[in-house]
Amino acid sequence: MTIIEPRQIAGVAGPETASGSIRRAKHSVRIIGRRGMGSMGWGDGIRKAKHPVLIIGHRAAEIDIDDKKMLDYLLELAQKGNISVIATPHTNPALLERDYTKAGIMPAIEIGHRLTDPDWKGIDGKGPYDLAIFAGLPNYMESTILSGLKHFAPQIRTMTLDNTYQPHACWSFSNISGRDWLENLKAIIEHVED
Amino acid sequence: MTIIEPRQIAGVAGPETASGSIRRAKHSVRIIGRRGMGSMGWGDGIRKAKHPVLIIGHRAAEIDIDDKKMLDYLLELAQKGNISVIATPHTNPALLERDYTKAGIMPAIEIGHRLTDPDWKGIDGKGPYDLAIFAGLPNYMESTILSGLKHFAPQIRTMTLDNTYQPHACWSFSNISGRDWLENLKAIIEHVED
Amino acid sequence: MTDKGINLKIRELQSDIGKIKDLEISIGKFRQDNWTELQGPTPFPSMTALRNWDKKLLARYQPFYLPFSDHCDLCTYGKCDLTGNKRGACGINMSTQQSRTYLLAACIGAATHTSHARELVTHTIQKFGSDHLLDTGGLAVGVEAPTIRLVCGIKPETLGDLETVLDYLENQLTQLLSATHTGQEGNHLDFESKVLHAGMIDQVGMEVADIAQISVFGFPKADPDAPLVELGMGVVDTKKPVILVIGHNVLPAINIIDYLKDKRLSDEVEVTGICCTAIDATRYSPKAKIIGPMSWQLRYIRSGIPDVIVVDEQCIRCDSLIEAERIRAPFIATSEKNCLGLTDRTRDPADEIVADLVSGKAPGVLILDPDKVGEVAVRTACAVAPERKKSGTLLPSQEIIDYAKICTQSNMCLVCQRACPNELNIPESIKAAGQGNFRKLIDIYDECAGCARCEQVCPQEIPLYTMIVSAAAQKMREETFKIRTGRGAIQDTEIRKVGGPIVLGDIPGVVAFVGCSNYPKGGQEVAEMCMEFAKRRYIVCTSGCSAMSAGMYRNEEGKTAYEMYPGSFEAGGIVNVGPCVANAHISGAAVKIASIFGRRPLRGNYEEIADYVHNRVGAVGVAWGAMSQKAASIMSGFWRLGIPVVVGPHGTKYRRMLLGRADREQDWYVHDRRTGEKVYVGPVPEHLFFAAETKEEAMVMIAKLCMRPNDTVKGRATKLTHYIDLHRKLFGTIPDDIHLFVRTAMDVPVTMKGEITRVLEERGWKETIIPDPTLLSHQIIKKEL
Amino acid sequence: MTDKGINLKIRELQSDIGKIKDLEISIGKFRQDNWTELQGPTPFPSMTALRNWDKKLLARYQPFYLPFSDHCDLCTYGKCDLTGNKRGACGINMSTQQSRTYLLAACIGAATHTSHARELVTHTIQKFGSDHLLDTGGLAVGVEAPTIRLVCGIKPETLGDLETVLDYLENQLTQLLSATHTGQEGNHLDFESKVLHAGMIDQVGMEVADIAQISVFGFPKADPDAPLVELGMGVVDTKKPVILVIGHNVLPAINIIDYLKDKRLSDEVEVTGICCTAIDATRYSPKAKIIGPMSWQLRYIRSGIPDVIVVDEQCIRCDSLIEAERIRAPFIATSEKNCLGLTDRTRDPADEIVADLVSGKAPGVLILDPDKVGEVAVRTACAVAPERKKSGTLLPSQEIIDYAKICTQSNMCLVCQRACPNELNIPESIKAAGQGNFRKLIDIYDECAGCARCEQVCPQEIPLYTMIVSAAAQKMREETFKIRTGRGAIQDTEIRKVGGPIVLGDIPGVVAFVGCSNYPKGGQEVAEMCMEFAKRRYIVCTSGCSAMSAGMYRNEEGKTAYEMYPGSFEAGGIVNVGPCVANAHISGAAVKIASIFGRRPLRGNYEEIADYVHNRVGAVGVAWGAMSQKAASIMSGFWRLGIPVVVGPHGTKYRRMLLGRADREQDWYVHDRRTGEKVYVGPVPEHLFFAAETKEEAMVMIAKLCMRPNDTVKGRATKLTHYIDLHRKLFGTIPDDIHLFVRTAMDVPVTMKGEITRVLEERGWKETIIPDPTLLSHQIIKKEL
Ligand code: SF4
Ligand code: SF4
Ligand code: SF4
Ligand code: SF4
Ligand code: SF4
Ligand code: SF4
Ligand code: SF4
Ligand code: SF4
Repeated sequence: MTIIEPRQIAGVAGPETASGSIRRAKHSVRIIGRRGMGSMGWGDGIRKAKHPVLIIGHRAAEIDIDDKKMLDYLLELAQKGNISVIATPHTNPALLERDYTKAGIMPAIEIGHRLTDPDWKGIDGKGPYDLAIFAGLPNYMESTILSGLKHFAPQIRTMTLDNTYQPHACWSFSNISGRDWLENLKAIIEHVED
Repeated sequence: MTIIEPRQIAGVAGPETASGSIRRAKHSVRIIGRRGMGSMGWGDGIRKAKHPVLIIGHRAAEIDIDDKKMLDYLLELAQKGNISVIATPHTNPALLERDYTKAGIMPAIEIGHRLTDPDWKGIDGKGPYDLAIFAGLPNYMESTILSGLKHFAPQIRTMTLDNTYQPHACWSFSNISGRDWLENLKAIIEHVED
Repeated sequence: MTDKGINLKIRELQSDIGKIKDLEISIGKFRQDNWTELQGPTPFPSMTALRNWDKKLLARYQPFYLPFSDHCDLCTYGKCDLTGNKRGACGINMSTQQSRTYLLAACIGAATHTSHARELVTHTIQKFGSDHLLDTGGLAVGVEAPTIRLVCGIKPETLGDLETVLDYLENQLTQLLSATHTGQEGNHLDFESKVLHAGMIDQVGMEVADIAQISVFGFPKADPDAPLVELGMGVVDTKKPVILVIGHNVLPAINIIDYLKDKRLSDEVEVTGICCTAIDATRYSPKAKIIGPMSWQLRYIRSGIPDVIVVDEQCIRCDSLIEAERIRAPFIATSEKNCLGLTDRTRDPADEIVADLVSGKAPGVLILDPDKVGEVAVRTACAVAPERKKSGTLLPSQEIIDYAKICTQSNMCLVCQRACPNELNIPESIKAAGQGNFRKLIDIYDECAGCARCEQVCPQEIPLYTMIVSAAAQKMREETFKIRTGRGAIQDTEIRKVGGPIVLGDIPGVVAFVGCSNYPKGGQEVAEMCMEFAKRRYIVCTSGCSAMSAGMYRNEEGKTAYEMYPGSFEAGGIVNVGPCVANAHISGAAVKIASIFGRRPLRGNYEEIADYVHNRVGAVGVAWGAMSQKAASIMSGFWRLGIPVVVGPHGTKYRRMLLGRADREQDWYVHDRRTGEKVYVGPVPEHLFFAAETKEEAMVMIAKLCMRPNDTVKGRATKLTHYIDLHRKLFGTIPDDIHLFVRTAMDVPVTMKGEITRVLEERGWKETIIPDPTLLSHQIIKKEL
Repeated sequence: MTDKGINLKIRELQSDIGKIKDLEISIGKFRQDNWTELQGPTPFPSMTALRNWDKKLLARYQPFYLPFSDHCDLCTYGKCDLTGNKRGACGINMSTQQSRTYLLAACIGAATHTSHARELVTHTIQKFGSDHLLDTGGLAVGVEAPTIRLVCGIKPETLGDLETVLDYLENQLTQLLSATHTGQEGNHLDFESKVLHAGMIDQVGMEVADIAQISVFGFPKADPDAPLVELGMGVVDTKKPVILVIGHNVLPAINIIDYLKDKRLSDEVEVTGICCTAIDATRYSPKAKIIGPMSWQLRYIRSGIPDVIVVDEQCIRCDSLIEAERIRAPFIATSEKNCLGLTDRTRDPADEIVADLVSGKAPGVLILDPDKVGEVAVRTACAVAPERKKSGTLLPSQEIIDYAKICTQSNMCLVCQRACPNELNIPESIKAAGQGNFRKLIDIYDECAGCARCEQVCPQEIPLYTMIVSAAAQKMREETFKIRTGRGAIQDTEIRKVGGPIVLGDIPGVVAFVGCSNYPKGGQEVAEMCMEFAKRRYIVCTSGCSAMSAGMYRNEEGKTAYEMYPGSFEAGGIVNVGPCVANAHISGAAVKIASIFGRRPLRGNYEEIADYVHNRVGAVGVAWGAMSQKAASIMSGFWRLGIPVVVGPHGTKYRRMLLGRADREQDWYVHDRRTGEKVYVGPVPEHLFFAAETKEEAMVMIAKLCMRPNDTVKGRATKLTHYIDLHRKLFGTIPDDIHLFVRTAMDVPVTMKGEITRVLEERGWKETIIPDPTLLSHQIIKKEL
């Protein structure tokens, strides 16, 4: 059993935290969700969402996974899973480089705030989101925003795809190596397509 | 995997907590110790201690396990494992009822304080303790004292035999049922004898 | 602070307009002409002025830190992990962080009393004038403000004089608070010294508050025969309109009582109260009724009895407005400190406010002028009561049973129990309730702290707290007790009578039960302890929530503590000084013993007086359910005077104890004032801040902590008798540390001689002398030989 | 507080001793005879006096809470789990708890400035007399204390006048702090209102502090040409004895400088400083040198350069004494707030203290009289320097390599990185260092916040921080920069010149870079932002740590920001007002624009002025590395004036943002003062407290937040140009919310007409009018038709 600790050493959350373990084999990505989430797996979590949104921070364009950037995997996921994307403003240049122009642009803190409003119709105006997937924000900022959502957006499930454990999310990897991360991202991408 | 949560819902500790799982079979009592404790099992933890002490609070005389009191098991453990006992004052009448007069008597908070002094020779004057086993104190008071020791008595390992999870201890059960508790206590008692 | 007083003296002035001779104008200074006492060394002491005294205490009574959290998140460098004395990003370590956190709590507590005092003083000056004379007990109280005299070195005579004191307090609090900023104080013992300073400031603040209100509102003035008033939920005449006042600031309650008198409605409307406001209301009018301590808030509201709820400040549940709405009781908030998001209606006509409250258009209002509250509260209560009385809010038995049945404890749910501060076995009681047996639910009512956390967490959304209260409905109706209302200060004459016996040890001790109601097993334990010590002829004092709990229990004879024992400050008395701010009279009594009986100079002479109290006055504070930041500061004030405090097990959550080490002989030497010699006196008092696991442990510890180096042999023998007797009774054995407390053979209680002598022999006990004890080398009197 | 001023008038007095005619004595009152301005509605406002204004702001700018911890442990009922808006044992819920925590931080911050101000005022009164006139800029500054006038409704003329202001502040802080007690304020928005009150109190406190010290110490007085002084670790002449002063209270530093002057040693000894004390030391003597902001503390100490370390108060590492011992530098603590457990040597002869420090008998001392510090510090530095200079404290390359080799990162250790607030990749840099390549370690130096948490946690006990500093030794020596020292207030004449352009929008904005150095990627980003906005002819202000960071970067031409741009308050100026307390001059400038240019009455007229500032003055605060509780209170002061603040990503740890909702049209209506109509003005400014993810995001947001409803079409066009241009440059597209900011076709920047018009059409944009904007209905002027 891997002991799951928050990425930042003192990042102790509270009673309700994501918890569980992660396996290395394809297709077996599992982090037991936050209490109350049941044991829904990642792919299920995404597939069952009616209106998921992927929120991409600027670090996604900086961080290498294998020979690509984290951002590339995220865009692949968005496409395969048909997930709308909100990029934080400073992430946008990297999207444009990739000719990706479908993303909404909004600062992370504004996204967080609006998600707490159950009446917010989303950046696409298509109605409230029910799953917010975060990736590529500075770890500590992502953590505070996820905490805000945990407490004040009970109607939304949260997921993070960073390779660091975020106890405030419903689904989070533990602190995993680049290799594990790659395999698991790939597995999730495959799974949402299924 | 049992998710281990502090007994008191908001009893979130911090980065260093006891963690792990507990099995039901005899002889397989295992809670992985606090980080840095390695994977030493309970029995080992006790047997390898040079000068262990068992600190018994008044609730040990109140709580039933099976058809005996918790106190009875503790005294059995003390005897089999040749562990010196400090009872908190209000526990003493129950010891006297059982004709047990070997215990030192000292308030829990004084014990905690003295254990932080690496030069304290123990209530028996035989030299510093290296393992302090707590049982039968009010849960929250035991927790604060264990926290004090975690931070200020690095030279001492701590264990609790209550059926509630104490994240500040080196060894702790998770929040377990009376039946599991009984089996595990018995297993430990057997194991220290081995 | 610079001295802002102005003293203008003109011996002779000849000018165009005239000639002046011997004109003297003093402003902002106290007319202290008839106070001949010399100014001591530390009037208006700064944050470090008494640091040396603090260091002496802290060398003996070491902080034992019990971190409640492993990390710090006070600034954006955080969270920082401080486990195992790692340092945070600002360089702080765990012990320093814990002491900082305690200081923060003490500052909050002291600020609360001080700002409360400020409000009372400002209000009373507006009404009665700055020159209104202070009067806390007529001729019986010469030392009207022992703490102010001691700390500030002034002798306040009027309400206006108190303003200068408040300026000083606010100034010191600002400085103390600033020390908690990231990157300020870096040493835990210096933080602890600041904690003690905050405690002293707090005591002054409390004294200001209580002497101001006593002086103007006709409260009992140091009156041992303050009236016995009604206490408990059962004392309310629920047929009348019922007003509930909650909090600490009596001004709105007074206005309600005045309005009722004015309109000749006093007998038509019930004024009931919770927390200190309740005590003060009965000090103002014995017709007011006290429901109970803080932990009674929710049960009383859920009972549905109050028709209107008026809250002022401090210890008010943050969900009081929501709870009021639940029982459809109109709600009035009256304090700037607790506005609850309500619309400020202070300037609206009473008619409109009452109409809105009665119609439910406004579930609650904010009225910041206490003098407007009475009319609104009374008229609203009278208007809504008839309709409200028609429907109850408690659950009928069948509903309790039905709810109990949806509990999922069979799946090891138990989260209600895990959320309960006292780990009460709610699941079991719910199980029984499901079978129609409410006994266990009622038992929970007895030990319940009234926090409703169980109800908050139940995944089945079972209304657990309402069920507890409903099951205990009958019991609630039977809660009819008596309490002697707050008498205020201790008379000088009383001090003269008991000063000697206390200092010599003939009276075994003064035990003060103070503070909040976060009890481990309900309030009855407080009552039992009070009775036991009164029976043993200790002087027992009470205040605040503990004063109420002390009265909420009847002995075999069916009498409450206050009916059993007199209210005078004497052996076997049970002395309710009053609300939390009246705590100043308890420490003030210790100070007065030093001054009146011990004849030590008081004025600006803190260190010597504290040294006197610590070594001679066998007083112990007990805050069995200490919960709040005010309790944190109140206790700190006692510590700085060297008076030990015992708390219940929840008290460990204050994050640190101050513990002596009886086993370290070197810690227990004092100077003999007469000879200058260093003399071993044993661990007396052994601890300064001690958390007991159980009531029994507390009682034995209290008896032990009453010993002082100065005890005469007779006094020590008396104190030992109680210590050993309680130990034997409660723990079954005689204590194993008796040898530490016996100085000469004469100290040994005659009745226990055989036994004790055996112990002494076993332990290789040696006789020692009884000094004229002091911790201060400059207190040594060079003896002229 | 009642009015304690005394005004004694005697028209004629005939008595035994003589006759007086027309005697008038005023004490404690301000001689305001020549201030004809009418008193406004809220002089010395109470905690709730401005609650309605706060509610207006908070209705628009909703708190978004980001709990940093799921539980509360403020009292012994705790810990309480508040997850998902569960209520704690006291009934509090999560949002209320978060706002309470913020209030606590703001109180600590404001208390810190206020107590600092108190110390300065008390000290300067002792030295210069209560009647010493205030002078913050001679004739150039008519409105000497805009914030005091605005808030208190008085016009201070002397040092003594400031004492009454301080009494008020301390009183309010005590009340605010008391509101955080368990069971006081129960509503989060009322807590937020109190936060704003604390911020306002803080601004007054800062103003008091800075105008007092400016008035007596000959600091630059509103001087745009304040001297350029030296900045950086490389500017120290390490051959001389080096004194390091750290903190915020300049008194000991002044005494050091005076002593050096006195002894003609000014050129023989280096006086270097960190944090605000450093800025103030250079305001006193431009020979003093500024090392850098707070995050430079540890690196400078570890460099071994300082021979003596003198600390005063605030933002001083709690391990400063330990770190000083490590480099064997004698240590002097000088503040009651930070005694560090040291022996108080205040009353000992300097000779003895110096001897003990030099011999190492005392590694450190406490000296509480600033006037004694100079001699001790200088003599000690001179005595120890020769010996100290002989041995270095940094690690030679080989040792760095050796240490690097024991790193166990190959086992996925990584705890250093996990402990790092910025998650810097220390393991990788250590790996490279182990191979002799220090490049990555040096990169870490650039982004490092200097917290040493990495070093604290390394299980291999590798001295990581020393390694970083050692690797960067060469780089440190090259840190030679310039900073214009703190100029103090803004002149009335400057305000007259720029007031119009600002209010009309011709100057695109005033951007103030303030606060601490907890930067996400090092200080260079602050310098880059300053330069960018100065280049775009915004008015750029700086203060505190940010003022230093702004100077620690050279552009392509090798020039620092302060060398590139003038120090005057004008378009394209970079205006270092001074230390943290000088922040009051920045908000003061906004207030002065309302008063001097806008001709709005100032005296006790907070609401109207804030409404003016909020709707007309395009100012934005940027606290890129905001870390402390002082930063928390400073920001709150800006918010109450309606001025938005942008923080870096760490700023989310303040636990809540104040965010507007551009998508909710109903939130963005104002009254037109002229007509009384409600007019939609778009989301300007969109947020009140915003955390940006990156510098780029911050810059675009800053440009956007400078827009105000009152902008003229020309002004709006200018502001839009910068907003759109920055957005395009940094994010690659034009913003998708332009339509919200264009009111009439004339608002559209000519150069971008085509593009924008397209967007407007797409969005179905409609023209609206430009009102005379106000949020206050009572500000509507009934037009006479
Ligand atoms: S105050 Fe110190 S320990 Fe606490 S969070 Fe800030 S840097 Fe960390
Ligand atoms: S309300 Fe009573 S039973 Fe429920 S959690 Fe609180 S103390 Fe326990
Ligand atoms: S929390 Fe609710 S469901 Fe669970 S055991 Fe308690 S009462 Fe039953
Ligand atoms: S004793 Fe404690 S709970 Fe009771 S009123 Fe006083 S502070 Fe509040
Ligand atoms: S203040 Fe309230 S929420 Fe916090 S610990 Fe106390 S009871 Fe719980
Ligand atoms: S000292 Fe620098 S590198 Fe080390 S943890 Fe702190 S910020 Fe990171
Ligand atoms: S903490 Fe120490 S051992 Fe671990 S990776 Fe960092 S430098 Fe290496
Ligand atoms: S800006 Fe922040 S870190 Fe710097 S000195 Fe001021 S409060 Fe301290």
